[in-house]
Amino acid sequence: MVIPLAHRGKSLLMQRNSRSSRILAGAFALPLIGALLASCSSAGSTGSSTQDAKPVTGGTMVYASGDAEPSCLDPHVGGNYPQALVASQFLESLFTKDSEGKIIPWLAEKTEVSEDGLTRTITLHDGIKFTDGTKLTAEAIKKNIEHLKDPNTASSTGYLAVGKVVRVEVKDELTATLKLSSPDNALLESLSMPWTAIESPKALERDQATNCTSPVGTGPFKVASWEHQKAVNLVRNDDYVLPVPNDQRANSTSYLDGITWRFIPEAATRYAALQSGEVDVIDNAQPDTIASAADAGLGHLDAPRPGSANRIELNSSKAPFNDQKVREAFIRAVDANTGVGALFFGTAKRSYSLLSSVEPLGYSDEALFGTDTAKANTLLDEAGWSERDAQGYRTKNGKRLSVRFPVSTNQSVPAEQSLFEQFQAQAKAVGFEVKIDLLDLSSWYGALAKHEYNLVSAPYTKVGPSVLRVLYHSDSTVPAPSGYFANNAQVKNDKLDKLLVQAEETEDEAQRASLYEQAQKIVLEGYYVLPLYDQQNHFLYGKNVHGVGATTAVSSPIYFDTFLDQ
Amino acid sequence: MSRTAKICCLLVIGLWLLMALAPSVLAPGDPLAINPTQAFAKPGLAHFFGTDESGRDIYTRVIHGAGDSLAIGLAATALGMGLAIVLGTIAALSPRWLDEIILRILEALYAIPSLLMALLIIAFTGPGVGPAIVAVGLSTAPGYARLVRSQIRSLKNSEMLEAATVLGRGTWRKSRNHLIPNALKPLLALVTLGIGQAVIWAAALSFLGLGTPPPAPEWGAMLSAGRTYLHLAWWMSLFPGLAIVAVAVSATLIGRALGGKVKSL
Amino acid sequence: MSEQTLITVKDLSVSFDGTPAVKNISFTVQAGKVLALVGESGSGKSVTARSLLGLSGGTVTASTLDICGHDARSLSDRAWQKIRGNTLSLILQDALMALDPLRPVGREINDGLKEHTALKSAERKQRVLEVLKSVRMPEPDVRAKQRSTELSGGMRQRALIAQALVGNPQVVIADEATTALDSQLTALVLSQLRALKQQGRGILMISHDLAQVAHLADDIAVMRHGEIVESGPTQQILEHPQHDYTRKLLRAVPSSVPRFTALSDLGAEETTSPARKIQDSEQHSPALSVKDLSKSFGKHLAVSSVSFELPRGKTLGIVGESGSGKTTTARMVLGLEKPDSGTVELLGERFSPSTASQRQNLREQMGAIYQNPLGSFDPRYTVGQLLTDALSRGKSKRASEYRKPITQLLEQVELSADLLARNPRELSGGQRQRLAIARALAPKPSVLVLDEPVSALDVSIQATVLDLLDRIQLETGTSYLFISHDLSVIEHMSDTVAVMHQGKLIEHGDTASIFGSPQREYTQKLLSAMPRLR
Amino acid sequence: MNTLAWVGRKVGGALVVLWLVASAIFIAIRLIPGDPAEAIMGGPGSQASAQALAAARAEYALDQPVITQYLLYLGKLATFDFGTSYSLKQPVTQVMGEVLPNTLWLSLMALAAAWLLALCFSALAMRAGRIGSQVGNLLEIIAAAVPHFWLGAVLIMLFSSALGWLPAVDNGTGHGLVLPILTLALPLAGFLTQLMRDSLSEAMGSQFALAARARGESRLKLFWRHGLRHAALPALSLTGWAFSSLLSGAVVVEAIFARPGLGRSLLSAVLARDIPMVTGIALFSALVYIVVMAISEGIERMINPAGESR
Repeated sequence: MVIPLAHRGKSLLMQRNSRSSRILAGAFALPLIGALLASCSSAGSTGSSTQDAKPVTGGTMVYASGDAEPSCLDPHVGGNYPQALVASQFLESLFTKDSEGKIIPWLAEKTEVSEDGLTRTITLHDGIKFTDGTKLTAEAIKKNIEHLKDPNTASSTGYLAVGKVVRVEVKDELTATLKLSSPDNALLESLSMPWTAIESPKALERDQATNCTSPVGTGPFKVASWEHQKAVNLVRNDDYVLPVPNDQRANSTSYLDGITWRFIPEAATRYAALQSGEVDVIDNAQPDTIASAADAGLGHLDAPRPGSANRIELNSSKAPFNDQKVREAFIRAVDANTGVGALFFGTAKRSYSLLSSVEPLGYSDEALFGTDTAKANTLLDEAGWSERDAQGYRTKNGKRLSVRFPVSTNQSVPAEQSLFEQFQAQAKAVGFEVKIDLLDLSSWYGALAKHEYNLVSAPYTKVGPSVLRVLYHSDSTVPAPSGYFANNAQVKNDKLDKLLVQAEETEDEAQRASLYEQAQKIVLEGYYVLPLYDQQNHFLYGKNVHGVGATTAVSSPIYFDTFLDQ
Repeated sequence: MSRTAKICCLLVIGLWLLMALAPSVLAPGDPLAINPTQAFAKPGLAHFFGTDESGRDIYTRVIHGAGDSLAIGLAATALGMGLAIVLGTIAALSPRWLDEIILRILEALYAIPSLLMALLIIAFTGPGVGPAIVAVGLSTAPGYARLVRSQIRSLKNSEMLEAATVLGRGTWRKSRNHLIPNALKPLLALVTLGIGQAVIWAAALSFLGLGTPPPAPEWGAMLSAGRTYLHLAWWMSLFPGLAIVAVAVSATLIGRALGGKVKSL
Repeated sequence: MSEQTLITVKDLSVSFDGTPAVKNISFTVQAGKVLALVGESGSGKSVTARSLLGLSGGTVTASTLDICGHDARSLSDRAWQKIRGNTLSLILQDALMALDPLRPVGREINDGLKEHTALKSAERKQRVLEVLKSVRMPEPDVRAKQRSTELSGGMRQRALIAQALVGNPQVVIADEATTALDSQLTALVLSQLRALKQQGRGILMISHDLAQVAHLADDIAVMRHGEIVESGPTQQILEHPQHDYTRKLLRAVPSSVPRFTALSDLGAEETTSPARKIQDSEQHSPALSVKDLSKSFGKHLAVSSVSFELPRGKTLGIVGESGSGKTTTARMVLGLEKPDSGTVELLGERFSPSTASQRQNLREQMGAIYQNPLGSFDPRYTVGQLLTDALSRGKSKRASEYRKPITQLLEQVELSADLLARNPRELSGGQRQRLAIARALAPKPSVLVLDEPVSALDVSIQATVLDLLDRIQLETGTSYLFISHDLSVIEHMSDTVAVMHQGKLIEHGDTASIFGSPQREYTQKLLSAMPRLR
Repeated sequence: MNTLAWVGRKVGGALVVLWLVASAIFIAIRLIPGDPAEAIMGGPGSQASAQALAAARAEYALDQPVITQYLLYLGKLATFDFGTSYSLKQPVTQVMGEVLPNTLWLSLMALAAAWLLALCFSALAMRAGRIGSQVGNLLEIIAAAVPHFWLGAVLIMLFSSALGWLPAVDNGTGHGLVLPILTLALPLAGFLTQLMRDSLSEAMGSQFALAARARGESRLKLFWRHGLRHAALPALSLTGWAFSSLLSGAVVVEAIFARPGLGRSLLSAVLARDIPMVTGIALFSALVYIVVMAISEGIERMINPAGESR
């Protein structure tokens, strides 16, 4: 299963690494670039007989996304995964990630950090141009980071990623220095994400509405037009320069003439369109269709996202989950394994970790999460929820053991919603009343901002273990002006805070790993979180599609190597 | 109405009522009981209509869903009809200028397609069963109101009422004995037709994720859940769909038997 | 004119699903002659006419069915289509219904030409105008572009005749072509038919009214229950009727039949005793007194300064064409329409203008009968409930409480008590009108306003209803305000007659003098157009 | 009523209706809890600064007195300025201009298809026997009762996935329109057939039909010359309703078949609380409804000048 992908990925990425190894002071062992990340994941890519096909130039690939159409194609604005998926085709980042999860330079040629960790110097490759003809220079780094930090940009993900960068200084045409407020060993990981991708400084000067419809980058494709609700039309960037040359590629431009990037929100329609050949690639593939896709001869790419695993967070700031016993009782009461198996048809592996399986520093502890109804009942009795009302729910002082669970229809796929319904039924057996509210995204954010939740599932995609600080540091319980906060479990633990800060600032890799492990143990053992599985990111593609597999640091596929049967 | 038609109508109404009020008679199981190991079972003897993704029995859910679906349909129709009777009667009996104003208001209500109206209301209130009922009720009201108005108007000038005047009946007795019952009669037929349509609309909202939240066995919501698995488990969407169609069809048939015409919708 | 036989029918039978509608009838239609088929509704007249066109829809058998040389027993669909409209054509009863309301009449006429000629479009248009001219349609080029609903009654009738004539047929079948038309229109249609006869065409005329066919028909065949009971030359049928049924039809024609002479009961020849229950009119005020009534709708003056008196126990007949203001007058008298000026007094007391509450106690003194009684019944009520409602003043619907008075009412109008549980929809036209009369009589009114009470009925049914009204007046002394466009009915029923024309009451006097020596030209014209037997 | 007066009356009535719709929406917006400025900045999920919120308030005149806002709002509407979409950051009229033709085209095609289907079925039913007509009757009722969202899914399953005859989504050849059109047209055709059959059989059994047959017209010509008009009339008078139900159906169908259009825009605008977009779509669809009504009434007047204008 893994072989075709590895094979396919090698061409581009082996090459990339041989160069970058020099730059990243011995930080990597294996020469596979981020694009190959997927190859080491459990499922990997299956299907079409890629190894036999000879690359052909030409043809327009039709891509069907199940996500909502972004309102802005510039991933600096807001910053969500659907934006990353499409932007990965026309924007590139300073850094990327290899198959081991190591960060390597991409648009950057090399980088170094000062001893105090407060000055990061980045040198760019020479000879790279944006698709509007502007040359990629250090000025671009400065403009892009300023763009991210400008409140009018309304950047969310990218803004947080460059939070410690105070200012950018241009040293020479290709060299910039980033001044940091405190050491940040996650900065390169942050700069490897599409949300901090580098856009043409000239294009950024246009008004936001225009930049949203046609962001200008250095990627293998460029935005030709955007027909709202219909498609984003991408065409080949004929002047594309691979930042890291690859001698196995005859030409350094993409095989495809272009990509028609469509939005088909109905899962069944999307799959039907793939089956009938109307589209070539679909994302957000439903578990049941993934299972049947192999029989239909369709290709499958499983590219779990980095950052957090999908998990349910228990709001520890209010009753009843302010009591660790009640939290453990809930976690012991539900049986995730059976549900995940049935609902995901073996396409998702159960996780017992806070972090995605692609994060090397993830720590896993299965023993904490075994289903044990008897223990759950005992724990609840101990916590004082010993009475039962007419409907069989537990009560304490006349108050029912009732928890609210707002579920976003945007964040949770149907299979996950079904899993939550199963939890609801299982939790009822030990006396929990779980009230599931299916909400659209803005109502869901509203419910979170008003703390109207006891349980919530809010996956967070970010490269590297520093996502832990975003999600579990007590600072993240302080809401932004809009009410948003990332620490949904409301974990407030001084020891944890210290571990997370320290882990981010240390230069020593081993120490970093150990600090993060301690931090993860605190969260897991405190039963703040019920891990479920990796953030699912499945793609299916037709028999005529070859060369699928390369991805960015956040596992969004790049179709630079992809070609179609003619 | 012929005798057989009457009996058939009563039987059908009885069946729906039984499903709505005492579903356990027909399906003793728990519509919410999950059994993940039995997920996606095909229809068969163990599960007449198969099971869904969590192993819930679809037959049980369809039967138990009748209550929710019909209640929404009834509530929405009652709301629409109540509003229609008030507006229609006022318009029919009031002077021309007021009649014109009410007519314009009705036209304004009518000018926004039903589902758009529902979405509008939901845009302002957020999703849920309540807004869905209000939305469906509001968007069906103008149609009914126009009928009430024209019904009362034509009755007001009918020979029947003139004959009653000539026989010396006062306004009150004329209204009570002739005007109101005769105006209401076609509405009764319309109400049954309307319930069928309201069930469909409410299901459409659930389908769009804006109506009844799962895991309640509302048919639209079941359909919505089932469509995800259309390729794998057709039965998940077939049976709730059939239930909606069956309600709408039997409502139409009963409405017709009562003398209703589709036209007036 | 040569005696050319155009249609020969021998032993024609038509049945529907095994039920015979026409049984073994035989007749011929000759060129330049008019054959009238007469009988009450359901006697099989129309079915006969339609089977001549191959449009009866039933099973047709005959030993001879010859239509202008075609054996109509074995014609293909296509051959039939060639004959229809071309060899023989049909004029139906109601021009409003017989012309497609959605198409200009010119195109309706044009269709016939399209079917039967190879004329070019322009030639056809020319021919349409010619035909319209030949039926004396005013402004034929304008009218051809209008739809039947936009035409006046007279023009509509002309258009209807034109569409039947455009194919220049040898035989014209006129199926109840004059029924329910007022006398002017009837005269118009009859004169058109006479013209056709003079052109040498054969005409088959179908009617329930002997008086209407009497002047035009050369021969009459009387039909009853699907059989021809008697046939022969018109003179012979009218003067020496052989069959009881023919005599019954003849007797039913009300024109020139004196008041209180029975029109219906065959055999009982005696005149009802003139022991009329009439109060001394000197002692009492008139039952109804109308002074200077006027009413206009917008610019249209519907009724202008109408005055009359209705003495107690007598009948005042108001006659006029449609649109002459009769009905508006009746509505003002009934207090359903507020007069612009003038007054209505009932039994010496002011009835209108007045408020509803002021006239409430007088209301029961005046009843009304309409042309279409069904429309005046609450559709939810049975016969029994209707009468109970009337007797209980709207307070009850339970017939059991009023069993006795209901029985009396039913007896009075000669209706069977079996009908009590029925809905009026299930009753025949005559029965409905009797029910309407019974309901109107329930409060024992002094005055009945009868607006075209018999114009929707066959002559024979009309006769029984008129007789009933006569008898009720004799027994109860109720005064009648009798409104009709039918002069013969007015002549038979009225003590005094008022003639209305364009909203004015132009002549007013006792029946004998109005019908004997009309003073106004309009009245004379009306009377000359009146079909009479005697 | 002459044509000019009729047109004048229609336009006047239309303006009143649009004003009512606009005012109702304005009032409704004021009644929503929460800060519209926050919705402008992308809802609670965004991280808008207080500064940005104030700027948004000023931009959308939310800091003015209500009556000023109302007049500004009406004034803008009068000049076809529906404002800028909160979520798309584009002028609403521009978005509408892009998506409206799709929805109109789809609805019109579906309307035409429904008419055609209904006419064919009505004509067939005329020839059918007792049992055939009963079966037809039931089929119509069932067709009319099938929800769009279900029908669409079933059609995709059948024709796209299983048989592979028709594409599930638009592929630029026009074949992609077939399934969405069918999904919209079938239920409507069920309704229309019920109506047309009644009036058709009434017309074909009428006196003027007999007269026409007696003139020598064949059954076919009778149907063509007379039956069709009479069958069309009640269906035509229902066009406004039918169109409005098609627009409703389009919301669902556009979602299922991934077609750009008014319905899909509305759905996403509703989810994003994008008030200018929602307002614009509501007014646009009201306008479309009014125009369609006027056109269908105009045609009705042409076919049947004697009929009442309303």
